[in-house]
Amino acid sequence: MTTQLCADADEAVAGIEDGSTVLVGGFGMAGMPVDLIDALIRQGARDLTVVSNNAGNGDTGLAALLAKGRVRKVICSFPRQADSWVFDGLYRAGRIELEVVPQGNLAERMRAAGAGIGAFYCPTGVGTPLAEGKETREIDGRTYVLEYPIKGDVALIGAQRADRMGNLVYRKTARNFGPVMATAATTVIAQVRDIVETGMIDPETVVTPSIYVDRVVREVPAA
Amino acid sequence: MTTQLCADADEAVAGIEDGSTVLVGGFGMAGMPVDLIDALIRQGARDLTVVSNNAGNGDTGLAALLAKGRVRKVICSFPRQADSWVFDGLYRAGRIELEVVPQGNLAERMRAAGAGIGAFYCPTGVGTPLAEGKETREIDGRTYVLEYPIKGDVALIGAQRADRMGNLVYRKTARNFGPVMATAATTVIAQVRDIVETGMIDPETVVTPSIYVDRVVREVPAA
Amino acid sequence: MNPTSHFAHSERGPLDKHEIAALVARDIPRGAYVNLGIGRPTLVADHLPADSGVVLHTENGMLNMGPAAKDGEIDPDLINAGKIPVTELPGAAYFHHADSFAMMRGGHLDVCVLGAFQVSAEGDLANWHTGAPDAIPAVGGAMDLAVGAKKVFVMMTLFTKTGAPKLVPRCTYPLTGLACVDRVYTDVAVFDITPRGVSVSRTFGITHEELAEQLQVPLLFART
Amino acid sequence: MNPTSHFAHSERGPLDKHEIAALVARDIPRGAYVNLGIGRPTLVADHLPADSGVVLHTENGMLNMGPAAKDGEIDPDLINAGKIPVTELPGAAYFHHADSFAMMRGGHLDVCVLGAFQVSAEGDLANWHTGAPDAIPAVGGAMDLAVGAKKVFVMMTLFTKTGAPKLVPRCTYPLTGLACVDRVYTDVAVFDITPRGVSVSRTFGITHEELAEQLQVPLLFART
Repeated sequence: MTTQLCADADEAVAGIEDGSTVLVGGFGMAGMPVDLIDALIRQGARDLTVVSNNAGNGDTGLAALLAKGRVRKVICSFPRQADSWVFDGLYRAGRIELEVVPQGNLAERMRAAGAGIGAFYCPTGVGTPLAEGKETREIDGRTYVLEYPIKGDVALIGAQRADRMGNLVYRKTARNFGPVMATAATTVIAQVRDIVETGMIDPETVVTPSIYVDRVVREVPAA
Repeated sequence: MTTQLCADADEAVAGIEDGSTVLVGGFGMAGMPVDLIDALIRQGARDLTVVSNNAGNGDTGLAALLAKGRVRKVICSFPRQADSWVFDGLYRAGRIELEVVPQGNLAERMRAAGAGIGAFYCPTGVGTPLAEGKETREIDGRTYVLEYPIKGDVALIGAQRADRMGNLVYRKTARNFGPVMATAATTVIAQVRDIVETGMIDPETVVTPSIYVDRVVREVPAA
Repeated sequence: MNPTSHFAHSERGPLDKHEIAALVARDIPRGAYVNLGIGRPTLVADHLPADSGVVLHTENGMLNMGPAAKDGEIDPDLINAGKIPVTELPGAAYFHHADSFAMMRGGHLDVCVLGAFQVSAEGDLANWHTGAPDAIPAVGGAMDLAVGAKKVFVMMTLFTKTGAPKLVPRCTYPLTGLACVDRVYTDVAVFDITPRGVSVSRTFGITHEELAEQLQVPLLFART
Repeated sequence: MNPTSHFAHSERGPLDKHEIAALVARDIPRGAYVNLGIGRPTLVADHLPADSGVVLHTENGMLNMGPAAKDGEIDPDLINAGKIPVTELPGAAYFHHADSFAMMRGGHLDVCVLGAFQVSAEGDLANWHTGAPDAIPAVGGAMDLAVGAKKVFVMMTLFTKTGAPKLVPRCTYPLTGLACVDRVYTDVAVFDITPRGVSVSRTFGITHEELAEQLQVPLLFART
């Protein structure tokens, strides 16, 4: 349905419900939807499951959301970092659940959710603690683990540019999880640096077609 | 490994072996690697399995390859067309095998081959003759069919432009199966309209990265 | 979806294919992403208002497909799923086949409109194979379309040329998809496939009694 | 792969990390597509000849990554898997995470170079978790890299700081991948994991006898 152009990030995140699964794009700071995360902190939804590559850095962004006790569970590939003290503290205090997923499985499980695939046999992690208890199968002499989709209620992603219709392009390695998460959530909210008239993005270069994008907001330029 | 720039289509298809599975791109004439198919006819490999959306039209291209008795089996979504008399005749004479696959499963099964996925549960075709005998499973209340990858020994695809390194871009709906097949075959051979210096394709717009492309040949312009 | 919960009856005779297409077009919400199957469903595009904001998908890798190309506009690289030359509208996007069918299978299209040989009372669809033993099977994207869209609309005549009903208790033709059809638009009536049964929302030149008599499917009639 | 089938011995002492990186770099074929893991493997890039044609992959979505960005070149949108600002070379391509890991998992990379805590005689790899009960688990792309590339090279010192061997009969640390390592480059020797067993192709400042004595893994020595 028609993509909504929002006046600000608060309008963009309106209506996110308690208990939602929120996919959060970005790898490092590249592609991180900072304005949307800050707006989600103000918005107040709690008991969230956050799916993202990391589990927050320093005291801002995801870390600030975690620090406010709003996140019940984190699904990510790499929670432990030099500056992940907020997550570390909550985890050691038993106040947050963690599901560690190999980075490629994280991407592929969201891809499966977006593509209507019920489950898939994946070679990654076979024989490791992360596959313990999971169903396995030998196919053509190789062992695979059965992996299930990760679907979001909401995706918060960062992109370079949108047209008014909601088509998105990204910039360099800030692309990362954005295009995958955009396919995997019921409501997809994109923070972009620039909004242009429909027709101003070359149709050959669209990375996330407008069908996946529900709301777009222009990010607040750094002061 | 380094992409080979070939002098002509005959050099490009050299070495294709008898018994190979050949993925052939194109949907209708858009993206059809006509020069490569003609060269494959000259090259002589036989006992081929051809994977393509259709099973040849008129008396040229794939139909000509079929007419020469070089194809043992066709895996496709839509063999029967107004001008598919060559395939029709062979099929009714029991001289060619046919595996009909829903179009999206054809694409997804090749995608799985390229992505190292061992098998996947797909909702398409459940309860239909095309899923007969296949394993099914109920996941979250929905029934899925287990589908296996389709891997090619060779892919013949058409693209718009290559750089000398082998990065490819396509044009409009001629993109179709090309990018998927390029991931799913051991040797990928691309026919392009134009070869440019490396660096002349914007890295944001590359559709098939050079890693997937083994050989490139410039197509012979229509007379 | 626009509700069609109240019953509408017209005294005039059966609709022609253009009128059915117009009826479908009126039920497509503004801004919807829609795939129109090959054949009659393509006619729906002609009846969408210019400002509908409806975005057409073609499964061979494009969103915001425009109308069929006119003589001077034909581009062999720009065709629809029926292999007809088409045009591109501002805001279009191209993608490859796996991405295009992921979009369908993943439930991202709002509406898909398909033709049918038969639809069952439970919404099973048969539209790819007549079941003739000597027919060469060919499915294309029919099964993918049937399972993918949020709403699947069928457009068909209610009876075959020999008078056999195409809305049936159970399909006798090979299936395309199970319990996938939401609404059936025909020349004489519009049917909703609901958990409670088949509900008739409109008729054209046929009475309830005649309709009920000619179909072997129990019918619910919406309140007049 | 360049063969290293004949045995080479050097009288000089153990290699430092730069020398190990240079050794790995020499074994990477011209034009190969390569992923260099975070940490020491990154050093390999410094030892590739300028005309090697080697194309570096970073799993956060890029091929033909260039060297680390210098001061004036830093672009926050252009980082590697270790989140270090990098540069782009002509012929680069960007893609999203699912496509990037499909590229890895699908076996399209020629070589992947990884660090390790332990490698077993069968080529099992342990490089993501020390097994410390209070450690917060974090795997990143390690397991995906381990199973994906055509050849997996490991770079490590052969012994821990306390002198325990890291090439072991069976890994005691939690595994990253099963039977995935092809070759192990260490400061004192290079080992090939083969179906016949662990084969030593080069040593640096250590004799066969010393090596065999310090490892609990049976070793094959290539012919001198």
